Amino acid sequence: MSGAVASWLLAAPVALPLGAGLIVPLLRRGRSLAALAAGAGVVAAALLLLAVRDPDGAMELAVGGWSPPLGIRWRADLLAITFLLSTAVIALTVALFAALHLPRAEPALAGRLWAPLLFLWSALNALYLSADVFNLYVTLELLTLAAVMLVTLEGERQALDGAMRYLLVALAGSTVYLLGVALLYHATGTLDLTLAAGAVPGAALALMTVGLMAKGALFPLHGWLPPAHAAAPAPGSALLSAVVVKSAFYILLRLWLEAAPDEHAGRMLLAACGTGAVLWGSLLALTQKRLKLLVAYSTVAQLGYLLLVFPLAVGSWSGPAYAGAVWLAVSHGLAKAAMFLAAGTVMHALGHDRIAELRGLAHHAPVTMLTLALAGVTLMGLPPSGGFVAKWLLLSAAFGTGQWFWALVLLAGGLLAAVYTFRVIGAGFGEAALARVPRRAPQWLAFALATAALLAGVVAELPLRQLQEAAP
Amino acid sequence: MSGAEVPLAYALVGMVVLVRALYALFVRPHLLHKLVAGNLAASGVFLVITYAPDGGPPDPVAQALVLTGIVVSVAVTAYGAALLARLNETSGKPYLEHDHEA
Amino acid sequence: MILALALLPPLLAVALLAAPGMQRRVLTATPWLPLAALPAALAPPPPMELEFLLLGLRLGLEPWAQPLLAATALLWACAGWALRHGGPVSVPRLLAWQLTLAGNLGALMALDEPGFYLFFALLSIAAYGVVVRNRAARGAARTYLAVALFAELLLLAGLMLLALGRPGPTAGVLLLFGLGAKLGMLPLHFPLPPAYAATDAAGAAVFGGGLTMAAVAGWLRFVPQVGTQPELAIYALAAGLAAAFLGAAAGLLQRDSRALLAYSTISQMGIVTAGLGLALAGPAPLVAAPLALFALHHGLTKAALLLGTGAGGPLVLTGLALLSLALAGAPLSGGALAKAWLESMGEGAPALAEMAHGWLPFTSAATALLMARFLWLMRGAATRSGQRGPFAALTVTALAAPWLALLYLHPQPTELVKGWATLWPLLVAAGVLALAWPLRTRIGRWRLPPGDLVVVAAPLGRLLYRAAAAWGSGRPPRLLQLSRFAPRALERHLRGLPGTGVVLFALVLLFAVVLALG
Amino acid sequence: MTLQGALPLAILGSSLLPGLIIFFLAEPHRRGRTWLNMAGAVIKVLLVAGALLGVYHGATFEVAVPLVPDYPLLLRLDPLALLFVSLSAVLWLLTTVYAVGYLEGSPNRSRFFGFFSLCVSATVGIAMAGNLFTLFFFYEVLTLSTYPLVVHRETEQSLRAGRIYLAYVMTGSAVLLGAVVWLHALAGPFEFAVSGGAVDHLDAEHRPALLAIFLLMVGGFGVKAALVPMHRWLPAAMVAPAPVSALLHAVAVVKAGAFGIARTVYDVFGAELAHDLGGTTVLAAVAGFTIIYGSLRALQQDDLKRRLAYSTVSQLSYIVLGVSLVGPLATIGGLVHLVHQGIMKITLFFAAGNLAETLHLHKVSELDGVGRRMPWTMAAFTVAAFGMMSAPPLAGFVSEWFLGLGALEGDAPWALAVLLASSLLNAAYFLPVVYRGWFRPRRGPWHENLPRHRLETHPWLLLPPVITAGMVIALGLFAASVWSPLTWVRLIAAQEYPL
Repeated sequence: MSGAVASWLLAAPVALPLGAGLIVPLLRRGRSLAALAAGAGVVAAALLLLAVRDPDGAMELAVGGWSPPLGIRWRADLLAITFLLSTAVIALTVALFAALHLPRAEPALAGRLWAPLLFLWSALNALYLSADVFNLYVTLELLTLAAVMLVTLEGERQALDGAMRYLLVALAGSTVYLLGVALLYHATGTLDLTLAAGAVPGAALALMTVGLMAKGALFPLHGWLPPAHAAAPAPGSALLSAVVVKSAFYILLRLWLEAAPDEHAGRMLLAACGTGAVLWGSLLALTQKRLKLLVAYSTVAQLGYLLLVFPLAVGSWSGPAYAGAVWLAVSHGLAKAAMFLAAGTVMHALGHDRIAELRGLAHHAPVTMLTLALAGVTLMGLPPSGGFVAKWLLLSAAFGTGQWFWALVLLAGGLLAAVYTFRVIGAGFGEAALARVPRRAPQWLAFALATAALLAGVVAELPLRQLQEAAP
Repeated sequence: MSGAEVPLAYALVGMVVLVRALYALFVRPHLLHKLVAGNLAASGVFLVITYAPDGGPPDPVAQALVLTGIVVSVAVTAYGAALLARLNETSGKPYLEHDHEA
Repeated sequence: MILALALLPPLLAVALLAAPGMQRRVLTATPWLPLAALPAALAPPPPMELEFLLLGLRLGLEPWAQPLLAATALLWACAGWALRHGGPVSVPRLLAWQLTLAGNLGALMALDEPGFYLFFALLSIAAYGVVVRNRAARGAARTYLAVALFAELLLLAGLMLLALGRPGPTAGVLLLFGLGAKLGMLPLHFPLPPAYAATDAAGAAVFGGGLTMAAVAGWLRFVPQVGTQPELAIYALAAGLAAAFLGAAAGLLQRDSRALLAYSTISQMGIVTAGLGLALAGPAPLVAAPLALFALHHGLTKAALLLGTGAGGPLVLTGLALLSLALAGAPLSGGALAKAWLESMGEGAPALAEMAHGWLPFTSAATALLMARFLWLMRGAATRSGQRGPFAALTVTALAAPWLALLYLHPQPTELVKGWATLWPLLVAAGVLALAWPLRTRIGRWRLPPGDLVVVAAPLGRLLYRAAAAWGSGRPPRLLQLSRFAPRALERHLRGLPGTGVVLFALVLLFAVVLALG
Repeated sequence: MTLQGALPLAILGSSLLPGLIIFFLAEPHRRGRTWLNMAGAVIKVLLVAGALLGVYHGATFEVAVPLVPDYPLLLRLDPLALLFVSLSAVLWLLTTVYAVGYLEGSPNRSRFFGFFSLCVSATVGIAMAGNLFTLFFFYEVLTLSTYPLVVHRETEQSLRAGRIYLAYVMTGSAVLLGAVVWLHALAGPFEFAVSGGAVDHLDAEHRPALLAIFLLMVGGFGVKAALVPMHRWLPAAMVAPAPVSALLHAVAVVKAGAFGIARTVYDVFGAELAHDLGGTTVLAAVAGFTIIYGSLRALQQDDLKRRLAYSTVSQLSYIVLGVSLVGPLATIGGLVHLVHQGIMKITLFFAAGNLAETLHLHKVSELDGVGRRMPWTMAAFTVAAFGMMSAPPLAGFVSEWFLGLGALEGDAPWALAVLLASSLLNAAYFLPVVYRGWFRPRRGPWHENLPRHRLETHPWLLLPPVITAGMVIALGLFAASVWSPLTWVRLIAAQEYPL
């Protein structure tokens, strides 16, 4: 296919939401339609990218014709496309949910949501496509700004407080990351990860990693996440928990597996942090009294899983472990979005989200309960969910590389997830009236996401094969 | 820009500024301090970036980075200031909840 | 085919009992149902395979088993007759009756191990229902069932060993006790006297006649397969003789006529046990016929006696006297013939045989004394109409059948007719009686509770049951409640910016160090 | 797709599709729901019958759906699978009839029947699984789809039971998953071996690891098979409605555990290797202990369902014992008990359910004279109870006979002693029930729960136990006939132990 079309395809995922984000605030009505249209366009572009990608070698685009190192280069390899596509699916569904849910639940927000949401989306896509560390820095900053805006939407004290906390930690994190970039540049004279591969100095790697951990709320730098995610409106928290935090992981993946392939001790340390995240996050999820906080802490825990990939992706097992981790990220994204949307419905239906008082949901909002349950299945990593096949691959790698202790973490994490999920499910049973009976359509959207997370286990064979082949 | 040498001192100063600023960002209770400190920290990094041991021709990339970086950090700081203002008017005090007590 | 035919009537009766309103008719038919087994007994067909049934059921009759089957059928007919005229019968009891009958007939015909176990288990479990006819009978019935079930399991284990082709001392012991429980083999004898005493005449007749013949048949069919077992032989012999005399002695101290007869069963079956011991002692193949004949004679006689306890009246008393003499082995009686034939056993182990034969006459004497006591207890029994007919019929059968059986089983029956050898034990008994006569009142005061050991065993059993039921009934510990544990303080520090700062710096250093080293 | 492949999928779908449809059926659609259920159940039975015929004549039915690279979802109908499949199919049909009658007019029926069908599908999937991956896959689906049935009543007690159930079973599956993946890391992908083991080619230095894996797997399955000390969830789960206790906690779920153990021993490790490793010895010991322990605990329960539950705990280990006493006869005994125990126990639960539903009787001590009021129910109960005591000619006797022979054949007389002692204990806790029902008079009037029928209770409640009781008799009486489970199991044993 011709280069022009390719470059359009590459530009669309960034340009469409960005443009829409700029236009929407100016519109008087039909905002949601415009936003959804742009979203649909992104989905289409992502699908096309997947369709036309050639298995060996990635599609590239030098933005504005400038070539690296001065110019910006976008690159769409399988990893990027996978994240693009999953983000697109999630974001579009979330947008639909927002369009259907907010006008009734929180009319005040209905209009103000779109701009930050679309900027967020655009920044995310740019991040996925960026190939050099400085672009990544910029996109990360934009992403952070958009995310913080989403958090502030509710506008009351907790929201603003959480947002500010988020902003400051992110700021510190990005500064540290930028220092790492500087060191990398001085050491290698390049900013391109592929070009710098193998030559990344330890200090730079350390700084960039920690900076990213701060931005991605990776244990023990996760403290800002729960208040921020819990304070945002349902669609916002869905996007934040499902995709935004994973952007940091996405960069770590490229950084450690592509640019710094043989830093085993460091990978162990990352996995150690992951272990901490799994245990600590689950434990706190267990102790939460509010549903949204519980879900947020479960995000902290689930991000820990992802870090386990680093020591596992070695030798002949790098393929399976890599594929498993990516697939875990995807299916967790779907599930987590579903959970937060469901939490939104709960909020709307009960006027609160205190776990102890969820009675009656099973009767009056069965779809939402089912959504929480199915999403929970993915978090627990049980069949037939995508979480299961991902876990299967990671476990295989753990035993295959003789690192059974990471296997213990994976298994324990699943159990803890079961405990806190069923804490919620169990609370929903029993007869009680709801404050408001929620609308059906938004519930079905959340349900669709949860089902997608479940189906991600059934249709996994082909994508997993391709990911294994594309593994660095 | 002339190809003057940017000595290591710059970089070291940049480091110091960064560390000091970050310290302030984390420890100073007042949010304005925090924001300014964040901005300073970024500037510290820029100093590090511009470090060019051997004179030679100026490095356009480094300059591009710094310029972009400055834009970004200004944006962030500006947004932070706006947020601070809103927080201040809703809660009445320019501090974060639960931090810095005791 | 006619073998299977023998089993059909009782099973059909069971089916009919399920239908409402049929009970009356079934009870009326009860006396006739057993007679369907007579053709099989009199015109023995070749063994038949029902390989689709159970684990491949094999029915058949050894020559010695035919008379037993015939006798059993007649016995059940008379008992059924007595049952029908013995007052109201509850449906469960009638059901149990038919099942016991089916089990009894089947046990005599089943040649394969599982098949025999099937019918024997049916017999002994259903018999519980025959015993428990009212509240008073519950205790006795429970004791009987407990021991019966225990014995069943021993029997099952023994049969399994045989089926697996691993005969041996273990199998021998298991079979001996598994079946011996029905024969009052020591020390499993104690349920019988209370059971006899608790049930009615008809039920007791079934116990004293039907069950014993079935159990002996089992012994004769399966014990020989374990081969020569000297140690076992000694034990069986000793236990048998001990039972013979102790049983008689304990019986003398009874007040209840049926309990007394139960002890007499224990004593008489002791003789069979001893005979079996002789068979186990030597290499010579077991000659089943004499023991079978003895079982037949005892079964019918004992059943008749038990039916008599339900009838009463002077005529009945004479009948009882005749039967008692037969049981004591008076000349020309079935008992005499059977014992005479027993003398021929045990050429495998002459020494033991010598000893056993030496004791045999004295068992007769003991029995004679015991029966005297029985008649004494029965002397004033009230007449009960409707029970005389079955008693008379069974008495005639009991006196005649041994002769017919002998004619069928023995080449020269006349050899066994002995005069003095069978007479003197009775005279001894008469002498003892004469001597003891003055002391009769004093002796009369001595007494032993029916089922001696049961006074210990039953409470012990109850105790065990209670202990098992009470043990460890406390609730197990609950699961660890994770949600109790709330590490909120630490989390607050991680959330606060200062904490975050510390962690961030520490992490940078940590990673730098690790990456520098690794 | 060939017929060979289509049949397993059809057998799976015949319960899966109705279930999924029922979920989205509004509560009032009683007729539609019943119709769907019955249709699915009948179709399944027919399909299974066809499969039985096919396999009997040597046909092979197999289909693989790619899921994870190298680990397809493999459904295969071998004799062992069919043993379990046909059991589940037949009992599902009966239980559906029963459940329709039982849940007459109670809430959340769509949810109930939806998950019920899901459970059955999962069970069938477990049975047909052709490799460990598939087995675990459906094993977990079963775990999850059972929970809503346990908590169906939504009372505090039932929710607590649900928590306990999950705590035990999920831990078990975590252990299981670890073991399975570990095994695959050693041996690579493999299918269940037709005869002998699938991993016995591994060389000697893996022995310690293999033993560890064996014990972990058995432990994982053991939770569902309610091996002591992992049994506590089962009595707790008895708060579920009677149909659930009957089909799932007497047959499907617990059998899934026992079946998993059988697969592990026979088709993964191979009886020989499992024996050489010493794994089966440990297993046999645990099973023996469980048999006695369960019976003793059953003796203590006054609540009828709890008594039955502990009896299940004990009886299940008959199967495990049979599997772990390596040898053809023990295998026959264990596997045939898989069927026999299921049918006997479901009869008991049906009967108990009838007593509770019709007369509000839950305790053994309340049953005096109930035999006169509900003769058919009590008759069914009695038959099954005697079967449990392994009294001939009932199904239980056949199992015990072969288990006993197997114990002797394997030179484990202690196992025989355990079995016999357990029979005695079974008598000790079942006979009082029978005795009270038939021989004790009732004082005072009955607490009638249902509108009085011409029959002793709702016909849909009465039919299933009577049928299954009939099966208990028939399976014992005609054990030697060609179409008995025993014959089928002999076929399997011959496959595992080629002579």
